Amino acid sequence: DQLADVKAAGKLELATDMHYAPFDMLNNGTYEGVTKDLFDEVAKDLGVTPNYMDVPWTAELPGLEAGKFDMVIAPVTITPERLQRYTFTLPIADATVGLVKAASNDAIQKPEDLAGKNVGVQQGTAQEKQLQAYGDKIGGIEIKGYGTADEAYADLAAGRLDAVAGSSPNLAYLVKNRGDVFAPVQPAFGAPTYFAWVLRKDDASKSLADAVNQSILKMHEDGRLKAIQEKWFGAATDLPTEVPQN
Amino acid sequence: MDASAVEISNVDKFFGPFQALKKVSLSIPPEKVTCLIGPSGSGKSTLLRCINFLEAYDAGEIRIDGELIGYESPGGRRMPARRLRAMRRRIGMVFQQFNLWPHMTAQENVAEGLIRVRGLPRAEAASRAAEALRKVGLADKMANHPARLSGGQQQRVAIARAIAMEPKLMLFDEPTSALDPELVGEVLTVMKRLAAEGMTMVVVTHEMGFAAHVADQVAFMEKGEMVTHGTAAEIFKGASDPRLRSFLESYNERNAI
Amino acid sequence: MDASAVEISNVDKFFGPFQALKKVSLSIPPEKVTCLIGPSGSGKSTLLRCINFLEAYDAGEIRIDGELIGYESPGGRRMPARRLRAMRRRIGMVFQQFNLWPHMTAQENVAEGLIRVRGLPRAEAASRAAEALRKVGLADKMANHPARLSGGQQQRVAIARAIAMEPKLMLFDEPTSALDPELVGEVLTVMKRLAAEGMTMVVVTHEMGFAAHVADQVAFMEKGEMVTHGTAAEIFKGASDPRLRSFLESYNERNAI
Amino acid sequence: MDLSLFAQYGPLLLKGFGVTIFCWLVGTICAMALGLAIALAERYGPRPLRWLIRAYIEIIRGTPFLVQLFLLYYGGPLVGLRLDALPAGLLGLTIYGSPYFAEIFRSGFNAVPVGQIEAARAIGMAEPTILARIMLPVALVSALPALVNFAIILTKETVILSIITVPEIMYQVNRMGAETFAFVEATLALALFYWALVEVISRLGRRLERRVTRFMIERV
Amino acid sequence: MFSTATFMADLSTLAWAARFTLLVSVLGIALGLVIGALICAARLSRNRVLRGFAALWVSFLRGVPLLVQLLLAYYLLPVIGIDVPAMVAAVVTLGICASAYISEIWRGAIAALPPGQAEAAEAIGMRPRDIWTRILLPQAITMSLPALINELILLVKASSLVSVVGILEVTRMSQAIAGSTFRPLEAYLAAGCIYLVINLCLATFGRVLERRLAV
Ligand SMILES: Nc1ncnc2c1ncn2[C@@H]1O[C@H](COP(=O)(O)OP(=O)(O)OP(=O)(O)O)[C@@H](O)[C@H]1O
Ligand SMILES: Nc1ncnc2c1ncn2[C@@H]1O[C@H](COP(=O)(O)OP(=O)(O)OP(=O)(O)O)[C@@H](O)[C@H]1O
Ligand SMILES: [Mg+2]
Ligand SMILES: [Mg+2]
Repeated sequence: DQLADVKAAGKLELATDMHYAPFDMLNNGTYEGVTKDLFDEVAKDLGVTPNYMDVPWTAELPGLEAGKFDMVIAPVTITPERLQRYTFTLPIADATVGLVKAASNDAIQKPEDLAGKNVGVQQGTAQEKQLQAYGDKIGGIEIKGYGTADEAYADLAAGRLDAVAGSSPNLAYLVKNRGDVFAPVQPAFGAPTYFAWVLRKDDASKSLADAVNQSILKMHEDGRLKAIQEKWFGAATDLPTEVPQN
Repeated sequence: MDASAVEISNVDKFFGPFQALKKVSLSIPPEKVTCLIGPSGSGKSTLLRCINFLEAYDAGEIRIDGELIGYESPGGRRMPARRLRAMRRRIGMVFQQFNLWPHMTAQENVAEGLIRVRGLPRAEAASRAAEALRKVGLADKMANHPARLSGGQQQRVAIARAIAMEPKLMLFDEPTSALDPELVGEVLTVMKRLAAEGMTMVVVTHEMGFAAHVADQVAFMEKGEMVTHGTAAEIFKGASDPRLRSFLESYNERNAI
Repeated sequence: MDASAVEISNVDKFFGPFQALKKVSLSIPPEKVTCLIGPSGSGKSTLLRCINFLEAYDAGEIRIDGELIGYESPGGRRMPARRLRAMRRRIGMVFQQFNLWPHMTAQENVAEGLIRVRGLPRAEAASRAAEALRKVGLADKMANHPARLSGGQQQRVAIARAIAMEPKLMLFDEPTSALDPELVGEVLTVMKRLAAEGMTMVVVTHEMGFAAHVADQVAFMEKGEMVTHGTAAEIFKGASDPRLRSFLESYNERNAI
Repeated sequence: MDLSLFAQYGPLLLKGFGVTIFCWLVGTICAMALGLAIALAERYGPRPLRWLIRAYIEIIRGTPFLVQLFLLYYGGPLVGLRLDALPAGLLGLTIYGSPYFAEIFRSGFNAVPVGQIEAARAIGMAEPTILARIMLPVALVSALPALVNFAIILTKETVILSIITVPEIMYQVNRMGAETFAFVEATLALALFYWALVEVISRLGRRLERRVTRFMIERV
Repeated sequence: MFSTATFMADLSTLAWAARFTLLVSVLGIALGLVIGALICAARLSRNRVLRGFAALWVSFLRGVPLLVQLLLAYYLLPVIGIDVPAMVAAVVTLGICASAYISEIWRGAIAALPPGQAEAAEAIGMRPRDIWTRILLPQAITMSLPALINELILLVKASSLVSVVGILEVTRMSQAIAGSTFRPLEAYLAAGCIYLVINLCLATFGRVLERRLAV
């Protein structure tokens, strides 16, 4: 039973990819962001000390399966396929697709203007799938996949792309920081999707997942969740209180 | 038992299809100088290299002080490296191409074996090396690397390196080829002294004058065969073998200046 | 003008602080054999290497057929590589350490220069190389790489390689050190023929008998200095210089077998 | 382990292999040629050129390929250099590999005994001929294992091309991993591919080695 | 566009992360040199088994990407009960991987040595260990120093891969900075500078050594 083990050890081993602002980032070598604020609270509720480890995304899920950490707290978009392989916690943030363009580009005013244009996206993400679907709807978008969102932003700045699609919170933070270069394309499109945390899909993990979910629910109720959202995103969005299955 | 320092019997050596030694036999008496003479390519260097098993012979036997070298038994498996090493410690060699270690100075070249093989302390090895180099007239070149030595100087370092190890059996492959007449005389003196002190020597040489002066026994090889051997006098004065005679004639023609 | 094939005047050569050549002067007559003799380390090889400018001399002049080698003017800038190369094409050299090219067979070693420098077609170069090797008795070793040749065989390849280029001036650095008496005699014959055909030769040698037989002029060096020079008879019979006399004595003592 | 994934992603992965092999081949050949040119320029060039080359070697060799490629592809447009992903990747590989090859060639030339070069000079052979006929063949004996080493390292550096969206193997493996979360399977596919590629290269290397050392006597 | 202030800030942050890069690469290099020498000796030994083992070692370690080796060492070995701290896994994996490349470089250099070098040592009965450490390796190292320094520099840069076991070294840190400041050019340039400094030290050391060892 993982919860019992964790409580006995008094600490939680947590893996995250610390360059996904504003969720996880390193500021002068110190870890901070939405995830940390949230999980600090969760850990308090559980009565254990969190140990945050910076692990590249590709190593996180294998490491989780190898038992090197208890949880992956990098925000992962919930999708039906992924639900078959892992246990997800309750949503911790909105992951709906948004778009940014170069601030100097006046040709694009709304998502529909992107028909036939080059749009970058982090490859293999839920956002990519939605962008594809959207492209089919408006008559074709040239989609270019990147290893990480950072490279897509860099290519947008370099002028090879007309826009970049990504999760709304991430893009909002980008625009907040580099408004000189990037501007949002409103409104967002696609079905609402959510970020959550990931555990192993076995019976032993269930207890820990439940405990974490309890804690998230508590934060829903006492307003801590809202406060953290406002701190980082400037506004709060409503999140479902059970794990969405699609 | 066997009184020979080295007993070579029926040794064959092949390089691929080419037979470099053909049933070579020779007894090398202890504490004496044996000179190997013969035309270029006759297998002298190869035979010398078989004696300390740098070249593995293909058939026959070579015994050092009665002990078979290289193999467990005649025609058997290779002997363990450790035992081969122990035998080689009693054998010194001066190579035709010198084979000095280019990354060491003359002094270090000589001291290296004393330190690593004889286990002498560094300081003592260095002073013995200096002494050995002084004897061959290289007192002022001890700190030179081989690349900064003349041909004859390199050859003298090679000689000093071998002699400093004080082996019981010494193999010289043309030890005077790069030396001027004065030095040849000195090397000759050194050899006579070493022989008197009890060292057995096998010397490959092209200088018949040198062989005549230094050798107790002379062996003549041709085309991988041991043609004849005998005392220096027998070989140089009363040569009966026609091949040996024609070999020597060309020398006698020219040796007077 | 100057009738010398090589005119060496006041040449100095330093290796760092060590002076290997001290104001060396020597005229080398054309179509004659000049032998350089002297103790080991006296600077013979260095002088030879200065003649084809493999070693840059520090002061003095060396002229080949009246043309200064290596420098634009005495003490001036280096001459262009192209002109140096053109001069070297007329000069052949046999090295003390042979310096064969290890990745080429004996035949290829000889043919290489004919193809690349003389511009002969491959087939002709190969047949000339084979011919040259046959002359030095290596007909059956033409396909061997140097690592598979005996010392004397390597030296003969080096000689064949130099002679095949048909230079006007040939520099030999101890061309017979690894050769047996029979071969020494043959090389001597070859040299005499080449001289008769008009080649100028400079030969460093330790074999006084050889020098006495082949040399038109003999020059004696010691400690980087040109001590004396003259005809073979003058040097070997009527030696007046005490250093030369003591040098030769040790040879005469031993040369008879 | 889910083997059906390989059926699903197989064609994509194979395409990635193809791109990787293409990039590696072109990049290695160009880098080797440039490296040889650099080594020669450093050996024979005038002094100021030698300093320039030294600086080039140390700067390119001293910085990660990731950084170079990022600057070239994403930073290039800022200074007016706009390249497509593939040409940028090939150019990047060539530049990145050249100093390493240059140093390996320098190493190899060091190992050629001067006497052999002098023997060629003494008969008036021109320097380019000496290089081609004497120095390179002899240098290869010592340098070939290092050349093969670095060619193998370059096969792995090509994965960095994925950051500029060249659809090579890593790019496809990342895609497979991201879409299915089957990182273990994807990594396994990557490892198998590399082992096969490297094995082929090493075998070729050994065969070449036997050729260039033919003239030596074996002592075992 | 380019922000010098960000660049300088990044530089100071990265300088701090450089200690991990340094630690991992220095220890990895030391280990790689020692194991590399042993593997090279095994590869050239008369013993068939040793030779086969060394060949397999080189083939495996060159064949499998370092990234995969690290993942294996850290995430898969625990499955069979070998669980080591990240730092140890990183250093050992890096050193072992480097040994394969280093041994090949030395093998080439030793192949080019005249056989007489070793023979002269064998003839006086020197032990193989001394022949290696006193005669063969010194010459091989001198001869192949530029290629060896190449390899060590590559090792320093390859140390960036140890981030997969959770060590926050320079490259990883620069990616983190790029991800939070959205100024990747500055971050990567700064990372490039840090590597350049480390590698320049290595290269200079190599050149000095080269000049020293030249005879
Ligand atoms: N590794 C080898 N492979 C093939 N043939 C070889 C090899 N080593 C030597 N030989 C041949 O064996 C014969 C004997 O060589 P060896 O070196 O013993 O001659 P040598 O009597 O010492 O001659 P020299 O007086 O010229 O040194 C030569 O014909 C040579 O070509
Ligand atoms: N590169 C060098 N650096 C320093 N000293 C050198 C160098 N080359 C030669 N020497 C020294 O110069 C002197 C002359 O050398 P050289 O090779 O000309 O002698 P040599 O007359 O040919 O002797 P030998 O008959 O022994 O070949 C020797 O004392 C040697 O130590
Ligand atoms: Mg011989
Ligand atoms: Mg000399």
